[in-house]
Amino acid sequence: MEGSLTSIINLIFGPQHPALHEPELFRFKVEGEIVVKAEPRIGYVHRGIEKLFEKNAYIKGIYLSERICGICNVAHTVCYCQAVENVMNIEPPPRAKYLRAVVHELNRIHSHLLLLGVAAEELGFDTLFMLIWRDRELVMDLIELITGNRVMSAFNTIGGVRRDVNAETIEKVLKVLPKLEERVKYYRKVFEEDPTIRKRTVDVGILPRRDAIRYCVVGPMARGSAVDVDIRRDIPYAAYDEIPFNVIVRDECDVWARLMVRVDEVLESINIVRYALEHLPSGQIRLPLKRSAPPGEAISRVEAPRGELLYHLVSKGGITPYRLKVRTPTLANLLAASKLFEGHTIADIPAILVSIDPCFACTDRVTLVDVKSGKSTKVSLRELARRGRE
Amino acid sequence: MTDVYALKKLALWGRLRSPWILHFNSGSCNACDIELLAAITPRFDVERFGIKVVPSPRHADILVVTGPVTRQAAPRLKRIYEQMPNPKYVMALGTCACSGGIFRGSYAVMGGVDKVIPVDVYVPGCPPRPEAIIDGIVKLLKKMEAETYGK
Amino acid sequence: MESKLNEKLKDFIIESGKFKGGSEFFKVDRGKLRDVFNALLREFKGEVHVTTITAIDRLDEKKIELDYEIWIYPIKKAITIKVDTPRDDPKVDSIIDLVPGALLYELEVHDLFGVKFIGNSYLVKPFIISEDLGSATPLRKDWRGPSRQ
Amino acid sequence: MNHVLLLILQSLIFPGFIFVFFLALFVEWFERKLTGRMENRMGPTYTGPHGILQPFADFIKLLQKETIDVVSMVPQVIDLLIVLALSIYIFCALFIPYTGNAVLSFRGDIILVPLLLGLASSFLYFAGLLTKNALTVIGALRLLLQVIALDIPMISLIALPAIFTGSLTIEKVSHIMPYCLIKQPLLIPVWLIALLLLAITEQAEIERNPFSMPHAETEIVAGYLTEFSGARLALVNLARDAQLAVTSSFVASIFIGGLLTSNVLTAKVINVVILLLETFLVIFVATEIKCITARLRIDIALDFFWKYIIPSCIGLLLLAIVVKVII
Repeated sequence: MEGSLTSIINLIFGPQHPALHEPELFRFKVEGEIVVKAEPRIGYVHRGIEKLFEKNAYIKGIYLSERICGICNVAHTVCYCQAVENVMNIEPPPRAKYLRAVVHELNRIHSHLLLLGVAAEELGFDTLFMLIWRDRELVMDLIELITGNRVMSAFNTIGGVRRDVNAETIEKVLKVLPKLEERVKYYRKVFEEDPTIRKRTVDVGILPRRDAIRYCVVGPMARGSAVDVDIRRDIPYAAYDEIPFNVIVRDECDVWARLMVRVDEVLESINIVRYALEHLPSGQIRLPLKRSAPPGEAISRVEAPRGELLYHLVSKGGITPYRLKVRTPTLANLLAASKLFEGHTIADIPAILVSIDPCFACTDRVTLVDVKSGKSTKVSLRELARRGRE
Repeated sequence: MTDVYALKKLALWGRLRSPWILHFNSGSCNACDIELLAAITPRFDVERFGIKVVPSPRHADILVVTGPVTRQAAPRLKRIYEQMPNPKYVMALGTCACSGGIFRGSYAVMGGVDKVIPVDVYVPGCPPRPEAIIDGIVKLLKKMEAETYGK
Repeated sequence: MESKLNEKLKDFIIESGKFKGGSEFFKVDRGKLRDVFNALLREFKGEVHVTTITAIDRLDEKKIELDYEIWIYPIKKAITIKVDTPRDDPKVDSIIDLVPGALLYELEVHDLFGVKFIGNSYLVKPFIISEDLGSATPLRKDWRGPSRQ
Repeated sequence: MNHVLLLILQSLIFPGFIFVFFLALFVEWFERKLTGRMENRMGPTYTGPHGILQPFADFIKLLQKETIDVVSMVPQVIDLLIVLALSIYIFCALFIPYTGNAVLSFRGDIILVPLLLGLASSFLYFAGLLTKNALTVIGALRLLLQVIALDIPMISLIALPAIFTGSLTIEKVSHIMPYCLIKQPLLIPVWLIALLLLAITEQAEIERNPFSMPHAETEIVAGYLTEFSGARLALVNLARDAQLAVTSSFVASIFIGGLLTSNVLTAKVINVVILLLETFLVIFVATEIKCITARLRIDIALDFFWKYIIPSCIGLLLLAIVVKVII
């Protein structure tokens, strides 16, 4: 009865919307303030990268993989290089592995801080956003110091890394880390205690563990739902088998838990960077480059900031891959996310959206072009979810 | 006569001192986007110059486009450009937005932003540093100034 | 653990091996895909994660290979289930009722390779592909790009 | 005749249009600068000394921009509503005793002014509503809910100074408020609690965090502002700044007050300075609160208002009456 009286408004988020820093479209059907249906529409950032990989030589692929996603670019290059190294049967030297871990973790810190800042902004807490981003600049400086660029690191290469660090650099990095740690601990306190943040995030967007497994979510989203999974520990790559660290798992299953997992992971990452730099083995940083690869298949998995990243490389010999499949974490989280929106209010949309840390640049690397987006090509994910449960 | 001139000068002053930007991602990898966002944060703080990132195309003076234009984003980009009130300017941020960059030749990418809408200033870089973004805006303001005095 | 998995799946496995770099794969018959997943889900109490479905267009063998990349939580192990399907009429059983999380991957493979998933009623073409490309399958090897205007 | 001319001059220049115009722009600068400093930024810096001319530059620029009429709009009505809202704010400024004497003043204006302020902001929302954008509709709905919840606490809080001083005229209240407190120290605790509640209620009244839901940027773009452009946007922005300025002045004059009653010119100048300082104190507090909180959800905010703020406001009112009777 009530449903027939209240009008349903179609609310469209995007592709240009302040809550989405990327052009994706979400179609929400809202009744009053309550979301009754959410339909994501991906594909705005699709650039046909998987096809491009097939045209480009292995060495060019590094730069292409880096540009799948600018935020987690190191995870992409690590994953790509590992896949190619596996096919080529080469093993990077230990120093390179440690350096990879260092830059990978710095990248994770920058990505998580970015997300936490954006989360604060979405919740309307601009001061926190500005302060977190101010302190993120410390990490950006470190990344620049080690790799030579703020964002695109171009650090990894097939068979090792491209730049070495010297004692002076290590000292500089180790000097900045305590400063960063202190700030992150402060933000942890803010996220833990601030009443307005807690009001907006606790018990919002609950994804129970069972659903998290059924909908195949990955990364901090899974770990926030008590799913104990971390590729760094489970299938160690780079130097992670030698570096001690904890996997953060929380069982609150809500938006707040997902944010807290990220805060704690930043602290873990700081420790990893510190450990790796203090125990950096000596030796060369890369092997001589091979141009072509023998036939073969390899799978490489990496724990990107947003979750498990998978590259599946098929080589038929020669200098270009036969097929390279990339599965990025956001695509895995999208289905569960669109289910989370239902029953929440419009004000919760940004909070939930930000808790999955959407990176559509990643998601769309495979999917295709679309000219008329308003068409009836959307699938109702709610129906799908319901069907899946039956 | 001098009054008109003074008014014109005041008008130009207002425009130069208050460039409001709207950000549109037409298929970027997020690197340029985060650098643009970093430009409004404390270390770079473009609000000092009166630059403000606005949420709605109706409020904006400068459209900052990042990323190569994908086929799917192209009509949207055009529509957003049309929604902006005159006088409006476009800034192509990053190598991809300037020329299509590394994605040039892909079946899903149209190329640079200038394939779809007219561009006033190009800021190359992958991604451009926040300083470069500020410099790009300054160049655009100089262009505005030259346009006014040229007429 | 490995032997246990082999044991459990031995009725279905046609071929098994290892990728370069370590992880294991099992090739199974196309018709038995759902049985494999049922067995896995039963064995591990539903804690099976489908990471993705990789489709590989093997043009010279005239088949499309689907690789179900699977992560098993209880034993923390990644495996790959390979299924072949003919290129001209690619069809395979859908698993979304068993693992709902596989939905987007099925849609993606359907869109890009034209593989039909029997039992998945949400397959729309084009899903994310543009209207003007229509029934194109752009990641197939013999697809030559959109016709030039 | 002279009287009428004076009134026209006053409503045009001081404390009317010109004064409100510059006060509003200055208030915007003050708020932006303060927010910037709170966020560890500089805020506007280069447009004029310390960026003080920034809002003026924004205004000038917006005036020159094209004003787009969306197909669904009724531009004439929207413009009318915006101009009406702006004139109401200026009209309200005439009731505020900037010099110690208000231009207009009658018994009961302490009730009229908040009413008019509420009316003006609803005019702005109606203007937004007329653009027929899904987002503006949601923004307007949220405002409506907020206004309903806000009325009772606002009125009961405003009644407090009136009860304290026994007067219903803003001018008179602003003169005797502090002396009233000094004479009857029992009222001071009541007054302090009232200030606390006022700080919360005013955040909602001026739609700042944690009650900025009606134009929450990350949720509904810019709420009712979304479709406005050019000169229309300039006027709406001005009206919003005027709202902040006039509301703060009003609150400052009745809750702090302390203006001199003398008719000498120096006393008048001192009064202007005092009241403006008090106004900026109010804005300062409001901005600080805005900077240290996240935005609440509308249902949480309403819950908060109905459950805590409204009962405590009414309770405080009763308490004030009791205290007053005892004294």
